[in-house]
Amino acid sequence: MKQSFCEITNKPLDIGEIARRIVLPECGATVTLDGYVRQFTKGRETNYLVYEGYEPMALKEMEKLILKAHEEFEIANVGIVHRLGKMEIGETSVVISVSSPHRRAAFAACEWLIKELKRTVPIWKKEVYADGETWIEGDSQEKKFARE
Amino acid sequence: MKQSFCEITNKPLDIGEIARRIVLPECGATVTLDGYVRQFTKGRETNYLVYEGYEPMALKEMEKLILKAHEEFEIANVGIVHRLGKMEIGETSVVISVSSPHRRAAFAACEWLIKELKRTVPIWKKEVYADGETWIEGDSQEKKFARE
Amino acid sequence: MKVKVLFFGATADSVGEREVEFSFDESIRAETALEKIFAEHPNLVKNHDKKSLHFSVNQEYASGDEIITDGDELAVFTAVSGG
Amino acid sequence: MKVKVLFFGATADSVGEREVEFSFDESIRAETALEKIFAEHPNLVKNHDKKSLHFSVNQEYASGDEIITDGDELAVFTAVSGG
Repeated sequence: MKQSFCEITNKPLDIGEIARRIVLPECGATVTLDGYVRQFTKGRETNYLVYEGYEPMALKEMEKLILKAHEEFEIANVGIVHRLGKMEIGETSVVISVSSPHRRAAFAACEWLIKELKRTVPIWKKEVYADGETWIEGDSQEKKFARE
Repeated sequence: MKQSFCEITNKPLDIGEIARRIVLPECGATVTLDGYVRQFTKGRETNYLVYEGYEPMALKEMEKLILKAHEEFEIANVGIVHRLGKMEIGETSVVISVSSPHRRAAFAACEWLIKELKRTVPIWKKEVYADGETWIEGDSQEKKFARE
Repeated sequence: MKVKVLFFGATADSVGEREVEFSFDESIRAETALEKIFAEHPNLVKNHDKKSLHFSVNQEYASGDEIITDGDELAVFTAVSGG
Repeated sequence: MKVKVLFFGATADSVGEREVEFSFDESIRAETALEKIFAEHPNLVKNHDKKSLHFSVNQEYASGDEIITDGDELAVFTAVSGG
């Protein structure tokens, strides 16, 4: 827990560096998700992506996820780094690393964290195509402002 | 599939390099397991580990796992690298990376691969303590030579 | 009293601004503040399904019942799509 | 006919060698070959539960029914513990 961290950056991500930063002597496994720009989404070709974030709130929401992950899973540390700005095909937009004494908890926590990050952390992605661009809207309804 | 690989080496492993080697334009996520030397196992302190392998057979068994993973999961590529020799606390002994268009399959395949690797790939680990050493015996019975 | 309202991504494109200042006479409920923002920036409800918009007060997701006071930071945005 | 028998980790320690050569008069079943190896290296069955030992022929896990012929590569080892 004490080495857990979350960061937002405009620079390219070094996944090995992030993964190794959370290794502790009592751990034996780190599971890392490396999310990057896919060339085709539903058959349409993407030229590049632009990520924008509400940075202070995004960091707060990431911190909440880290706290909750430590409550729910037997893990040692979590590192989450999200990159913002323009990213080319294959470039990493997000890295989530989870270390634990045993690998099972690390797999479960890492998968849970990316699912929750995509649902709650205020960051948006714009897909830029040869003939236009679209801000992608997530499918989360859960955090919707409650009206009617 | 065409960029999948398995290797055995005596050198330190660079998990970022392994993870990025299997990225393809049609992929969006890579899940990487980094397995390393834990200081305490069942309360006993380990000074360092020594891994030994039956190299040609280990590579064959890893290739079988890669083929099977491609049959069972919707994944793009797999990279497996196991290090042999002496390893200090925190040093990486094995890296398994799986890339896929969508992350779910990559998580499932990576977790399956490490479980199967520990069951079938002929590599053994010796734990060296302050006051002795032990070759660790796996708990797999499944591949046992069938007698009686 | 004055509050700051932030827009991101699609809502920033709809409003044509990333940040606006809003004045209210007295403390109001978040839901009421949001309706005032919609009235001032009709493109928000023209370009987006109202129900699909998310709203935060001081960098926390808002339920609508929060009381908005001077200096608060509000934001209106579409469902997040990071990762 | 001659075959090579390899030992690793704990079985190499028990036998005191990593590789030995074995001669048979004629092709035999893998299970029979294994019993001859046990007879020649009694520490294998002294230090290990026979049932816990694994056996390979030409770098494939063996069932015991394989026919061993000249030049084959056998190996005897404990349950694997890599990863």
